[in-house]
Amino acid sequence: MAHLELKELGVHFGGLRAVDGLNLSLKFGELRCLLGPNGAGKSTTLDLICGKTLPTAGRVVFDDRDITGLKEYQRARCGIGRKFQTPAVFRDLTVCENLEVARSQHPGVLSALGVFRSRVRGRMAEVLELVELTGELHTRAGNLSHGQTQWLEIAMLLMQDSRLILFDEPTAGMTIQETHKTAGIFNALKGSHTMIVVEHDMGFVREIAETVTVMDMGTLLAEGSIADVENDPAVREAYLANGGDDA
Amino acid sequence: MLEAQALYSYYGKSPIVQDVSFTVPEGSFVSVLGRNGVGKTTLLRTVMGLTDGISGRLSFRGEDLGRLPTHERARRGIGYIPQGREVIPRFSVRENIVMGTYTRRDGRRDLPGHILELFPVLREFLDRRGGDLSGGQQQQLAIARALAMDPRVLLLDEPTEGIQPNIVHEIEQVLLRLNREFGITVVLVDQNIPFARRASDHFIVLDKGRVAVAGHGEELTDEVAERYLTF
Amino acid sequence: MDVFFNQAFTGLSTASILLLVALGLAIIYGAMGVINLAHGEFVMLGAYAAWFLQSFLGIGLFLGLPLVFVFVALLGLAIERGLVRWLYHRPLDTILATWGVGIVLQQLVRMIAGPDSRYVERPAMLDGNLRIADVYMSNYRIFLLFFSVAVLVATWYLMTRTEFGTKLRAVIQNREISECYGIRTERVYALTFAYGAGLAGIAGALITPLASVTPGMGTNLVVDAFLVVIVGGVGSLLGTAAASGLVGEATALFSFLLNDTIGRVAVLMAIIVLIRFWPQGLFADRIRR
Amino acid sequence: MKRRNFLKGVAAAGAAGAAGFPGIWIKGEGMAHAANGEIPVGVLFSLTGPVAVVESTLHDACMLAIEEINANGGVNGMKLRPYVEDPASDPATFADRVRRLVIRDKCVSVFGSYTSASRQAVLPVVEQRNNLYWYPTLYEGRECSRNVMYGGAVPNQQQQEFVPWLAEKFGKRFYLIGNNYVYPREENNVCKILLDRLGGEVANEEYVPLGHSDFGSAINRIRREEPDVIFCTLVGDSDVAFQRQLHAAGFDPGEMPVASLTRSEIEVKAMGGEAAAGNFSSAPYFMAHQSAANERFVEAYLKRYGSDQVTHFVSEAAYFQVYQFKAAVEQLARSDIDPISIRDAAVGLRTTAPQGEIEIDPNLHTHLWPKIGQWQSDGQARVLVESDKRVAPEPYWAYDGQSCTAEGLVKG
Amino acid sequence: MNQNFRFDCVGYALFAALVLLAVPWYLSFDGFELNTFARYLALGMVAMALALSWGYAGILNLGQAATFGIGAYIMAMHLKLGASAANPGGLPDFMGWTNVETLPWFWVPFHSLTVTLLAGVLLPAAVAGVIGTFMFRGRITGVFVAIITLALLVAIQLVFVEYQMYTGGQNGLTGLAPLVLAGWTADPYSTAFYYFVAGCLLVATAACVALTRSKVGLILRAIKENPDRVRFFGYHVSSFETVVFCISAMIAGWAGMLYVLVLEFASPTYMGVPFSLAIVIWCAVGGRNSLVAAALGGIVVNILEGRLSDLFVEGWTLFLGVTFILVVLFMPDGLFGVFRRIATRLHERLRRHRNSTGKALPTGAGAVPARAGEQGGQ
Repeated sequence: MAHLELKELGVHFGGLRAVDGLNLSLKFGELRCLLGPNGAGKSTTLDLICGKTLPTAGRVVFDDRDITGLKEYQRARCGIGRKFQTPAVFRDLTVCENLEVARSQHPGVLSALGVFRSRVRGRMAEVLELVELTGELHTRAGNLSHGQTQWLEIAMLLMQDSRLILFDEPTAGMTIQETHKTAGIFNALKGSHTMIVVEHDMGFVREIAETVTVMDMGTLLAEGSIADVENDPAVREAYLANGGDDA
Repeated sequence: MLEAQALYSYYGKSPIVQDVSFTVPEGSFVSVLGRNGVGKTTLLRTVMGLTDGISGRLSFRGEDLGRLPTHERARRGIGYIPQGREVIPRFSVRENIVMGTYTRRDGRRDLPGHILELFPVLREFLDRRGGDLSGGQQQQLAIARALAMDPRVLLLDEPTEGIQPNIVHEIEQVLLRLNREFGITVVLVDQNIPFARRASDHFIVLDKGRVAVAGHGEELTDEVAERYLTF
Repeated sequence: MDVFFNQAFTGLSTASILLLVALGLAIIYGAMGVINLAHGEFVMLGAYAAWFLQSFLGIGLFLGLPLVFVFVALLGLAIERGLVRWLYHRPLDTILATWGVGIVLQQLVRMIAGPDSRYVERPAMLDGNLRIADVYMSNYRIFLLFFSVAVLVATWYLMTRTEFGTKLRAVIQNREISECYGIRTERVYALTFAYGAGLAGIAGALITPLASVTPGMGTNLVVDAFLVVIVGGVGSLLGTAAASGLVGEATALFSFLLNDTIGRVAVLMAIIVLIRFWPQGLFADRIRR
Repeated sequence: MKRRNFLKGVAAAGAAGAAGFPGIWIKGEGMAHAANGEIPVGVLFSLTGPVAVVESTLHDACMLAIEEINANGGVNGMKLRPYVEDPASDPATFADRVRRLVIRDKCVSVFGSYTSASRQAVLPVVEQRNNLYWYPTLYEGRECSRNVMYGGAVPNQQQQEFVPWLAEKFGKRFYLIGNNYVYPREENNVCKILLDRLGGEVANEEYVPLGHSDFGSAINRIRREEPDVIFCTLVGDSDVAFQRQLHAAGFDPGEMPVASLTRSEIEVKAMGGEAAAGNFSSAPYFMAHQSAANERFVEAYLKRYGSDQVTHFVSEAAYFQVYQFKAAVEQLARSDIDPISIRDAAVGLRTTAPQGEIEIDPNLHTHLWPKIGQWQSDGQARVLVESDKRVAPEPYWAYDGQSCTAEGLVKG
Repeated sequence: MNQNFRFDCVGYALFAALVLLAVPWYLSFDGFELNTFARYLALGMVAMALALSWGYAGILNLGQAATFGIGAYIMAMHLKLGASAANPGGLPDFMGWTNVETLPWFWVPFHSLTVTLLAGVLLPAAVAGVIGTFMFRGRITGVFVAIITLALLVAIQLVFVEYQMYTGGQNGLTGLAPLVLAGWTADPYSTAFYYFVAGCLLVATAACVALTRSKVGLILRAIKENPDRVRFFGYHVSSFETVVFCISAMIAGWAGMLYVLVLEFASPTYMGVPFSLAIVIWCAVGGRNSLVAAALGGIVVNILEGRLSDLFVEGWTLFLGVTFILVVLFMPDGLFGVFRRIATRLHERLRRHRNSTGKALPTGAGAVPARAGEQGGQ
């Protein structure tokens, strides 16, 4: 039973076909890594799934429901969360406030009117512990280090508790230890959450990947285990030939 | 020719580059390496005067750069090719290149012929808008624009990022030619270790805003790469 | 039929005045994102400068124009150097600061030149009408029309065909890179602001034969001019011109069909709808970056 | 530098600054009216904002009269003490400033304002506090407050002779154009009644927003309608812009004159004599009026404020109202000086104004000398017709069965 | 945040004490002075309403005066009907002048005080709701919001002036009856009336503070910073923006009603561009990021204006203009920013003092909160 299905998805900006007839299918609880050279359409694919960009062709089916026409907030309510490439935390809000914003189980205006600041407990305490930000609870997010900001955004996605989470380069700017720990979290989330991870760090990919999808020029180039993909000549040509030799 | 001593550079109050010292000899090819977010880009921007403030000493051909505004630094012959190319999207290719000549002291505003020789593809597109070019072409345009100012040193920030492999190769060849044939000093920020190894006279590896290792090109060993550059 | 042409000419005439006033604003806003609420006061200063030249030095309107331009441009330069340049990174704050500037300029003029309204003589050669069948066109309005087009063309030439213009366009699109290529962006900004102010001054001088010169005369103009700039699209001279034409003709049409007040309301509503659906303006330059 | 209190103000600010925060509210000391041998009066004309163009001249005329009176020994040996406020052309500020004058400064009268809107804004305070407001401006009538001394003309005083005269000389087809507020509408109501009686017609009636300055469309309509007379109740900047554009469009006042109720020397000065020449205004006073009193007034005014200034029918009223006030107060004992006694003493008073000998009606309006003037290219009017008698003010002239009397509005 | 919260609470308490105790005492319960100050309070209230949308959600509404004016006219209509009861047909005098025969239908409901009070806040909210939905659904932001609201303001004012037979035109609505509220007649010069206005201001402040402290406030701040990101958490951004826009309009309408009671007339200048821009200025001077500061901004600027105009009858606007320029240049967060910086610094010093005498805490513990106060505005 597919949890998320992309059918012949395509979008073009002006003359450029950013994504072109992409088919993709994910099972519930699966972690999928999306690889490909820059400009291959990986981030655009995530944009299409979360609704930031509307496709010019094809359909997005989530939980057997066609969500192609839904707006981003509606998709978020369906259970799709997204982490952006450049950390998009709210810099003027404290860590705690960022997490409160992310906890969006009741996203309506009226229901939000009745909610006042609550104590740090339950899920929030857990998440803070996990990303080691407990001590920074009242720090303004803008004053966090780069790595901490990435963690905070991951924490926000955990607070949001979506069933499908899209990660765009989650480990950019992290130290080796942080990256390793992130991999641990991802592995723990497998099974209960479906995840799509766009990542360049092959070491990280190796730590977490089950199935890997490689894209190039907006289309699917190869799919399979990491070993399969690495030995695929087309992949080597398009991707690994460029940046792969320094990984 | 370009020298830094105990250089700190700030965004707001936080120092991004800390206690960095290096020397770039005239005519050399220097690679600056390091993981994402360690301050490589900031280092180049510091040289151009695009950060909020510095302390320590930064000099170019014996002249203190610290107090000079950015456009004066450009006039001293420092050509900067930023990350993401940043060609002017609504300018034609010609206008983009001519823009480089605004720093020239001789007041000439014509398209230097050797530039179009280096990048034949630009000759075809002279009247197209910069924003309509492909990534690789934009990168070539960005280099051409910097060359139009007749620079003494080129600062390049990840010129091969996100560019097709065949064009990457072309660009690398051009950089080598510029350095070897035209005698232009090159400071290159890049992730591509094999090329850095091949091309560089010197290399600097940054980590958390500080110089982790520095040395001659051949000293860029696998061990160094493993330690500071892989993930 | 003659009603139609008369009204169409009226619309064009309104448009030409709007264009004269809006052009300087469009340049300043397009180049720096500065919402200059003191623009109306620049117009007013231009009018007062023309009055001063005529009544104290005996210099006629046309001869005085270059002087008016230089005077208001210098004042604009001073304001840019002294105030506006500190606010480039806080665009909404420029609204407040320039509003303060407007108050100060109005009051200064009131204290120096007195609060009464002043009068500038129309050049005698532009008296009378051009009459084609039953269509009457006031010579002065015809002149204004051509003059505003000339100013538009001159500005367009300056922006696209001169080195200063190229530098300005470079700065608009990427300030940092321009700086890295030896362009003194501060100076480009200052000169642009001065030029925009100077244009406002010319606009002020030229509307004197059609309106009264008072310290508060600019206040009404600035709102309309702003709407024109936004409708036209930021940074597009052609857009500003087209939007002036559109607003001018629409005003003429609605005030003919309804009345001047409701006509203005209708135009405002139309502008609101335009901005809502085309916030980038009618002639925004769309490009992938 | 025309405004002379400026430096004084700076010094005062320094002093207040030194006194610190408590200086922000200076409280009235419960001072009785006319204490210390001074009679406190309010002077409430806008010195800033759009209406300042006219109101600053009213301020000047009013202050001139006060200075003259004080220089000549005051009123029964007491000096007038003017409290000057700047209501900045804004009705809300008018309301605020008149409170200061009436309540805080305990003025026995307030001289002020030009627009109907600002008069309306001060009325609640003046009426509740039973103070006296001296309003020098021509206005639309239909008002009968017992706390306002109306020094300007009401519609019947401006139009009764003017409209028939125009109809006879130029024709009976009028084009009515005015700013969009109560005064032009009311004047036009009166004009329509008069035209109706004469068998004339209205070609069109149109109103533009205050401050409107683009009359292209209106001029096209006028050209199409070809009326005999353009009957104009535009005020201030609108009037100036209208006349200048009409002139630029080449209209000939000999064939189609503009007949204005609002245009005075000050507007003509702003539009330039050339543009105004040949058109007509009806007013009780023109600067060029020949009389000894006017000669003195004009001479004193120009001497005080500069030879490039003009006097006009509102500033004349602002001037003579102070003398009316003086004449009324002179009849009162020192202990009786309060607004209502002043009002009662003023009724029936005759004083010599620059326009002629005027009289205060029991309904608190003024009997005036209507005149018809034709504008000349030197910016002055030539008085063509002069009423041979004082015309009584009838603020409800157009409304049968209503009249303003000493008891207030009487209906039936 | 805890420190900020404490700072805020002290601020609220001081503000309430100032308005309820210090001012009336300082003014010796003098009717005129209290009336003048009640006017400042009403103006402070509308400045606070603007801070709610501008400071918390980044919606710069240059047309705030429109909703203020609508509230004012609604109150004035009720009072005008009260004053016109004796006229034939209960027709307000100005309608008679413009030959209106019967009371227009949209005047009729305002005979009822309840309807008036409700409409005074709900109608502005409805107008804001319509225009807000229209704008925010199209993801209009920043300067475009400013321009649209400004254009709307001009249009609304023109309509009010044009339909003189229904609105009194340029003169506005004058000759009003006093408000009678549950048997109490509002005398604008009484101490009771002052407390009534002050009470309204404090209640409105409390309501707004509650709003900003609720999750809605939090989400609004998030929207101000990055609306796109908020959408991906499942929030319908435009409805949040519309709601705060409406609430801001309600407070403004409420302030408008009070303003009419204070000044005893309604004028179309209440919806004028100069007035609307003045509100923005008050907000900026006080500090747009704090409700109480914005209200104080409105009060302080108006005191200043009143005082300056007393001192320099002819040059006061000059000083006012210079003041604004200086505030914008040197106090981007308004007076509030200055106060907060001082408070933070004092707090720091206090804490350092305590730390050096008491048990040692890890060094640098104070570094982060110190910076929290210096965040920029937009």
